[in-house]
Amino acid sequence: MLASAVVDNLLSAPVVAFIVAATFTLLGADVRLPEGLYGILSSYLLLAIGIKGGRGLGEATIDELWAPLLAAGALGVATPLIAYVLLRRAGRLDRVNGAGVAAHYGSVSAVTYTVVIGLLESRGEGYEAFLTGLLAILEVIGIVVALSIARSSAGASYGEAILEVIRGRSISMLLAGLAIGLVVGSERLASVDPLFVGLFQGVLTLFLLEMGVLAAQRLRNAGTFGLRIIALAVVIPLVNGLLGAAAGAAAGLSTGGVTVLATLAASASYIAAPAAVRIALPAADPGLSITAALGVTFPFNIIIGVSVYAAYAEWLT
Amino acid sequence: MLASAVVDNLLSAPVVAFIVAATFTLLGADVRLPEGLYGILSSYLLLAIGIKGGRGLGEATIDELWAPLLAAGALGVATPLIAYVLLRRAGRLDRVNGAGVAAHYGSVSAVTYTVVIGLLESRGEGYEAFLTGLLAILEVIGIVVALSIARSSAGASYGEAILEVIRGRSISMLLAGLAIGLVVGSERLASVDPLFVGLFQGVLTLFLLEMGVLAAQRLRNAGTFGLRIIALAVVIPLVNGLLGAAAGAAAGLSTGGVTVLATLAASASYIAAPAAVRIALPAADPGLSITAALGVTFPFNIIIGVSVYAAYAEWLT
Amino acid sequence: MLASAVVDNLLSAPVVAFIVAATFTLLGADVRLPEGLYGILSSYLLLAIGIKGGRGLGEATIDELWAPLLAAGALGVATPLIAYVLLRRAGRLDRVNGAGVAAHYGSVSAVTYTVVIGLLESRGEGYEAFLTGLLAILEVIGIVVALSIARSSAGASYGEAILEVIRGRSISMLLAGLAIGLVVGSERLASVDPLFVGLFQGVLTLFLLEMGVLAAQRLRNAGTFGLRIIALAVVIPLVNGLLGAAAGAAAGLSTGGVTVLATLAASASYIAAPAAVRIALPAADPGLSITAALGVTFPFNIIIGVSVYAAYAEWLT
Amino acid sequence: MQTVDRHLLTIIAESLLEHRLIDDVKRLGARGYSIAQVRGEGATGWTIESWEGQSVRLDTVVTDAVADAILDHLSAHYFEHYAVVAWITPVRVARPERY
Amino acid sequence: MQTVDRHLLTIIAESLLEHRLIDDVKRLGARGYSIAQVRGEGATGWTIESWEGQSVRLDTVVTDAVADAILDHLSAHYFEHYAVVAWITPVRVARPERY
Amino acid sequence: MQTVDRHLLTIIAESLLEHRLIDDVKRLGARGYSIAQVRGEGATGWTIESWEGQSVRLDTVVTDAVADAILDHLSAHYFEHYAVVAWITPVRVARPERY
Ligand SMILES: Nc1ncnc2c1ncn2[C@@H]1O[C@H](COP(=O)(O)O)[C@@H](O)[C@H]1O
Ligand SMILES: Nc1ncnc2c1ncn2[C@@H]1O[C@H](COP(=O)(O)O)[C@@H](O)[C@H]1O
Ligand SMILES: Nc1ncnc2c1ncn2[C@@H]1O[C@H](COP(=O)(O)O)[C@@H](O)[C@H]1O
Ligand code: NA
Ligand code: NA
Ligand code: NA
Repeated sequence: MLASAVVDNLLSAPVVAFIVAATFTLLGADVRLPEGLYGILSSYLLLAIGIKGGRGLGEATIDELWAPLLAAGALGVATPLIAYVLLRRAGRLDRVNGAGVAAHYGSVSAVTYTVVIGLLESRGEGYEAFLTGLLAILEVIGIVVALSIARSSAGASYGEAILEVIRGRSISMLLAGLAIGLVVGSERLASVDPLFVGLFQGVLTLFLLEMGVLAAQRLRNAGTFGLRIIALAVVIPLVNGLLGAAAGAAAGLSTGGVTVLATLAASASYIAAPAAVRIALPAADPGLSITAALGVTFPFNIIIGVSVYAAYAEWLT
Repeated sequence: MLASAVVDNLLSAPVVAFIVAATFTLLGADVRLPEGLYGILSSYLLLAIGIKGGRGLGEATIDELWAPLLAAGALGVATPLIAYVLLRRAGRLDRVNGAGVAAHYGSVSAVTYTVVIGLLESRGEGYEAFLTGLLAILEVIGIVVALSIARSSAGASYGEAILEVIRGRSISMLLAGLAIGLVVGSERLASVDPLFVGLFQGVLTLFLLEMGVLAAQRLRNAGTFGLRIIALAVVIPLVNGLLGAAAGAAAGLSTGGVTVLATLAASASYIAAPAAVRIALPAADPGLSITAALGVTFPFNIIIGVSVYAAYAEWLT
Repeated sequence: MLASAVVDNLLSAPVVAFIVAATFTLLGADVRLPEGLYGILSSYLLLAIGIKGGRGLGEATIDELWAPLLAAGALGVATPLIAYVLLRRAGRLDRVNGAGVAAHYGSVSAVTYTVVIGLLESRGEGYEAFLTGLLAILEVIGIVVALSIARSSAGASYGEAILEVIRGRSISMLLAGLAIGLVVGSERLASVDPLFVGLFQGVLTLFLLEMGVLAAQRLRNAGTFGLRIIALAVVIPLVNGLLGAAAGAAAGLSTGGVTVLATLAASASYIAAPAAVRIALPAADPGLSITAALGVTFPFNIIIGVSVYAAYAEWLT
Repeated sequence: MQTVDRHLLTIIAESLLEHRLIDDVKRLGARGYSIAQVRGEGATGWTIESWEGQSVRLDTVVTDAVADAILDHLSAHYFEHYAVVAWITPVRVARPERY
Repeated sequence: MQTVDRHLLTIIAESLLEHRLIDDVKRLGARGYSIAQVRGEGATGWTIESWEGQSVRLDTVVTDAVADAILDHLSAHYFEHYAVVAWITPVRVARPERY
Repeated sequence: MQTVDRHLLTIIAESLLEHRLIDDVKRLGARGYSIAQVRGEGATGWTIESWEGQSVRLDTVVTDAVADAILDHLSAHYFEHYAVVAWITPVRVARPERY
């Protein structure tokens, strides 16, 4: 089961594109997409994910929603704290850098989310469509909690940082998509499906090509930060993913839904969190977080992690 | 009938995207698409509209064409004059600003056109496909007429302004599309339909998301220009739309065709006209025109107006 | 046969777009796509071509591959040499400029390749899918050979120029696509087909619209370089195309495959070669090569040439 | 390296004026120029970073006399009605014959 | 053309700071500014041309006093923790009342 | 604010040279640089705003000696065959140790 999930995921076009791009980059070949495309692709993905989630939300009842919502809230608090403790103890980071990196692990990665969704769909496994809504919530809480740890040192810019996250493009696009999906409804959305559904996997493949380049560039620097941090960038997602699976199972989600929630808990943000941390904790080293979250955790999650979280889910439901 | 058209239009993906984006923007959230995408989307829309029109034109006979052509010519002259008179009398604008704003209302908005087409198609209502050709004609005449009013003050740059409109990207793209559609023909166009037809509504949705942001930004400034101008930005389209419907009916167009022509007459340009007016009438305040055309008339038209013009058409045919 | 191929090709959407854009540009109308789109479209095309080729390569056996590979190698050596001799003798260019222009004719144009593929597919004619792999090989060899001619004068930057070609975006994207297509395989690629297959002809049409503008701009300058060069920009492809057809027939390719190889041999690079020549032979006039390759050979090939090469193939197989 | 004094004239203007400004500076004696995309705010109430296009920044290295002539021209034709700003910086260049 | 001396303050900063810098220079007396996209390298080990956004270049023509005030502010609030670089160039402008 | 005099060297070059120029200026002593996209016209008949890529503008604040060394290098290696233009502006900076 785990092996077959690993293979299914490993051979999917987006993941292969990621690996090919990372390999090419490490070999010195230039496969960067033209400037400007990165922003376009990520906006598209966030909107498309949002629309899909809004569609799902429209069909969900309050009864189905409250337990997963509670689970997401709890994960939003627990995952950055776990990351913080591990980073301070095992990673020997100081308070500011510990909190800074923890904010990345407390928040989530929308692209990792889309990879796990792709895996589930290719395996014909269902999941609760409203989970996308939790994506937006989890993205914020984890950052707030982590920044609160170092709050005293942060001063006036704390509130500003939170606002930056909430109003920033990453969450706003997701919420705009949710609103559009919810209001327009499945039937009327059919006219835009060729763009937002039909092209989704293709655009994700292009995006992961670019991410492969960026991750490889980060990975090259990883050496400077020491083995401890690299190891933690694998351990933290495995721990948080297990917690996420447990929370999802407790909330009564389906096996697919548990896989998704586990992946969200395990994933690390590299869009919303860096900006927020840079504002609230300017003394934190941004290279450290990005290298861990983007250079190590992100590849680990999309290549191997998602299959592990699927196994967690299998086991717990 | 009117109520159901309003609902059909209001709940379509493009219009919902527009409203969501405007709301988010007014609330301070950032849903702007990345820089550069605006130009890409608008070029795509102009080309795709053109191709569609060229296809339609290829199937039309001269007999069908002359009356609508005449109607369009008459509207090109009448609508900017009506706008000018209203803006000077009721709006108390001076000659230069009156002519400047009138040029916007004399010209047309291609995006408003696509919204009404979308409404007709979602309701299964036919229309004369060659009307797109009139789009290009109407876009130019209205500007020429309005600038002529203030011509004496314009001097040497008058001709330059007209050339700017005709050679500018907005009309050139539309005409290039018309030429491609006409020459290639329906059958051979099948290979490019996935791009130019399949994705059309989706791209329009993205585009209206961006337009929602821009309109909201303009709307915020509307206060500075006074209530008179805001009111006229609703009255002028209602008047010009009625005239357009009458002209369309007189020209023997179908109900759908009348709706389209009425919408064109009612719509205000915010791409070709601003550039032309800026060149020919530098003393005119560009903020005034853009706020009226983009901040008030455009939202009014795509949210409510098109349904009113459909009702006009229903009534007159 | 030839006449019908000419018409089929001439009326295809991409070629019509090219001609319309060139005409508009010569008339002074602006149909340039927004800045930034050029790079996006060309990256897409290279990737999509690569993926398609990788898919084909995955289904080919070594037995089928070796002869065409040998043929491609021979063409990579012969075509730049033929171009060089013609340019020096008939074109009266000096050694450096002769080698510089020859590098463009020794290398290949991926877009010309896609046009011939489009023609074959619209005519329902098969071809060996693995030929895309040869595209990458031919792209490099021809440049290497041509630069070697002027090597002594090039000095240290020779190696740098070759590296620039191999690592540059043009070849890297193609190879990345090949790798993705090969590893993911036809079945799993279905999820990304709407993007990479469905939109292909449409994107090519957009791209050729832009190329029409660029070619027209170059064509305008063509006068400065004299009639000899313009004539050679038509003669060289006709000669090299014939050689390519002969090599393809000798390698046992199908009629479609021979057409493709002939077209590759006839086509001139305007992406990889200019950059390489600029580095290795800075004294060569870049305007000369680009005007010949992009202003004359490219339009000639996509409008008429491909049909001639199809006739060559018909005749030799 | 031997250098001579020249003037760098920098013009920021709404992008609509791009072609006209290029013609102007060439006609008034500039032998080259560079253009970049910028956005900004200034005295014009209406931000010229319009929703349609950005502003352009034109830099041209010229002689003292040419710089003055262009500035005079800007002042006569654009300063009143258009969003245009310009400044002159003293610079040193090699190859005096080129500017 | 009659010109007066002013100072051009150029700031290069990670794009995250864009809005804050705009607020700062306006509050400290700048009457206009222009912003362009740039990328680069400097003392910060981590290239600020991050994978997310580029850096911004802010140019503002101001009086001597305002240039100094802004530079002081940058030094107090950004120089330590952010990738920010700034320099001042002497320039001449027409229309002194605008800067 | 205490400032010291430095030189701003601005180079405009066809984008092909970007990587080489970056290596050059760093090797010759620049501690940082900024790059922007530009387009333009100059002495080269063939507009370097080629259809493929635009030109780049590289700005680097350096000491007098470094500015001269880079200018010498440009003159020796690029001025003849490539579309390259450069000028030097006097500037003032805080934090002298950084440049
Ligand atoms: N003091 C200034 N320093 C730098 N750029 C300026 C300044 N004032 C205006 N600008 C630029 O010039 C454009 C037009 O300015 P204005 O004509 O003052 O509206 C603005 O959008 C800015 O990009
Ligand atoms: N000496 C310099 N000259 C020009 N730009 C510089 C210089 N040093 C740094 N920069 C720019 O300022 C940004 C931040 O620099 P830093 O704070 O030194 O990392 C860099 O990414 C460059 O874009
Ligand atoms: N006088 C000038 N002032 C500003 N930029 C220039 C000047 N001359 C040339 N350039 C820029 O440098 C590039 C190369 O110039 P050139 O080597 O003269 O062709 C041009 O494309 C312009 O972008
Ligand atoms: Na997480
Ligand atoms: Na109108
Ligand atoms: Na060739």
